[in-house]
Amino acid sequence: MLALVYFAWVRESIGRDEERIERPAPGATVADLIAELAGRGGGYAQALSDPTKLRAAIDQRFVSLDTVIGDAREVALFPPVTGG
Amino acid sequence: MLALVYFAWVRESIGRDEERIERPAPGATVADLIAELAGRGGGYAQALSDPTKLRAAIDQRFVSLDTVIGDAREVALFPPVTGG
Amino acid sequence: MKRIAIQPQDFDVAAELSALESLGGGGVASFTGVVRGEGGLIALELEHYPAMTQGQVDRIVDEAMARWPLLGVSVIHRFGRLEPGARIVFVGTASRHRAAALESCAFLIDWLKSHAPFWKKEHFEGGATSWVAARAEDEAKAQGWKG
Amino acid sequence: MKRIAIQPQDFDVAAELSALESLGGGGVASFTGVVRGEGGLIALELEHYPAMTQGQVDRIVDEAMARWPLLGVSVIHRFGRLEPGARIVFVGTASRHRAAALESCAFLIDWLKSHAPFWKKEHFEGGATSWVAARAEDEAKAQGWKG
Repeated sequence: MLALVYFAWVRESIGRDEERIERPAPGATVADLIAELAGRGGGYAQALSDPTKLRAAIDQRFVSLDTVIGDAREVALFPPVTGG
Repeated sequence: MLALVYFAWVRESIGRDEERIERPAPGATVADLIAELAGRGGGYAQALSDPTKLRAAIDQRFVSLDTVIGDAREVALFPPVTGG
Repeated sequence: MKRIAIQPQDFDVAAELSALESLGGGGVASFTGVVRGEGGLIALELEHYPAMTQGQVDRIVDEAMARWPLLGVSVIHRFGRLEPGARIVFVGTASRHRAAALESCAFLIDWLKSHAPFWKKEHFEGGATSWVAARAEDEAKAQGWKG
Repeated sequence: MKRIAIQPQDFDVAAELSALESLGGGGVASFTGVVRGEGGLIALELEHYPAMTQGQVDRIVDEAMARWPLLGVSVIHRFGRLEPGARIVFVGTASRHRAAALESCAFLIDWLKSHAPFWKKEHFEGGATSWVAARAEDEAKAQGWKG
């Protein structure tokens, strides 16, 4: 299983802040995961249909969307950060 | 009369923090004044014989040593400042 | 000295500065961010990624300490609901060199803006809300420190 | 807000920062200089040119406020005998823009170093004293802000 966590308007659109899914195929990237989740329609499609608005972290490290998920335990999807 | 004020090691060498002197000749610069004072010898010579180590203000404004004293009321002589 | 706190509650700026002053460096710089109450804003809600935030800020602070000769760094970032006038973030740095203290302080706040996993939601009078969009300018500033 | 104080006594950094935070700008930067107690230093004696100091600092602050969009500036410079650990100088700036707050703070402390009429005399254990020499580096930094 792979843990997914969502933040900010990604979380609000999807309507949950975390979930667990079956591990994606070996070689799958974060972008592949996003496309698959967007295919669920509804809030997922609303939140995830435009990957240029999204950023991601794998196991609490920022990664680009073309990063292979590999044996990660947690993938986070969120908008660009606005700290400080 | 012209008021002179001294600070830091200039003041210490001269042994006083202020004095009043006859107005220098028209057209005299701060450098001319420094040379004249250094000519007094003793602490004056010690403090003022190397003008490259000195800075000046006329009526509470920094000036270069080639500035004409003109109708100034107060000339200050001191080392480069070390504030902050 | 390295102090990092990610917390909902306010903090004592004087105590943070005092700790940095006591390190003997001679120069302490700080930046404090405060909620602006403009355009009918009644509150800013800060969400963060708890499992990631501390580690990410820790790495940024380590990078600053490797890059400048710093004796101490203190970073505090609040989360939760903050009203206009409330402090959001504090960065304090201590060094023997005033330029190092000031530059590292600027570096840290720029990197927090674009690399700390926080998101801000604005709450306005009348109930409207809006997620603050990241500014390209902030990312450019953080990138400007590279190289 | 413009506040300038040239005084022998210590000051309340928290109160200064609080006043700047309350201006609504969102960003407050500060620099505090502290006496370092190195090489057997037991005290720093700061002499200044009272008739000139306030006016000179006032002009430097006006220049900063003309150059950056600042909502407030606070400059405090002490004189007299200060022991290691004592605060010497404080510069605080408030702006809507964090870069403006931080840059103007750096500008002000650089200019105070090379353009405020203060002189520092070091007192060491055993009675030796020494006037601090101006550093060419400080003058270069202040000149670097020109243009």
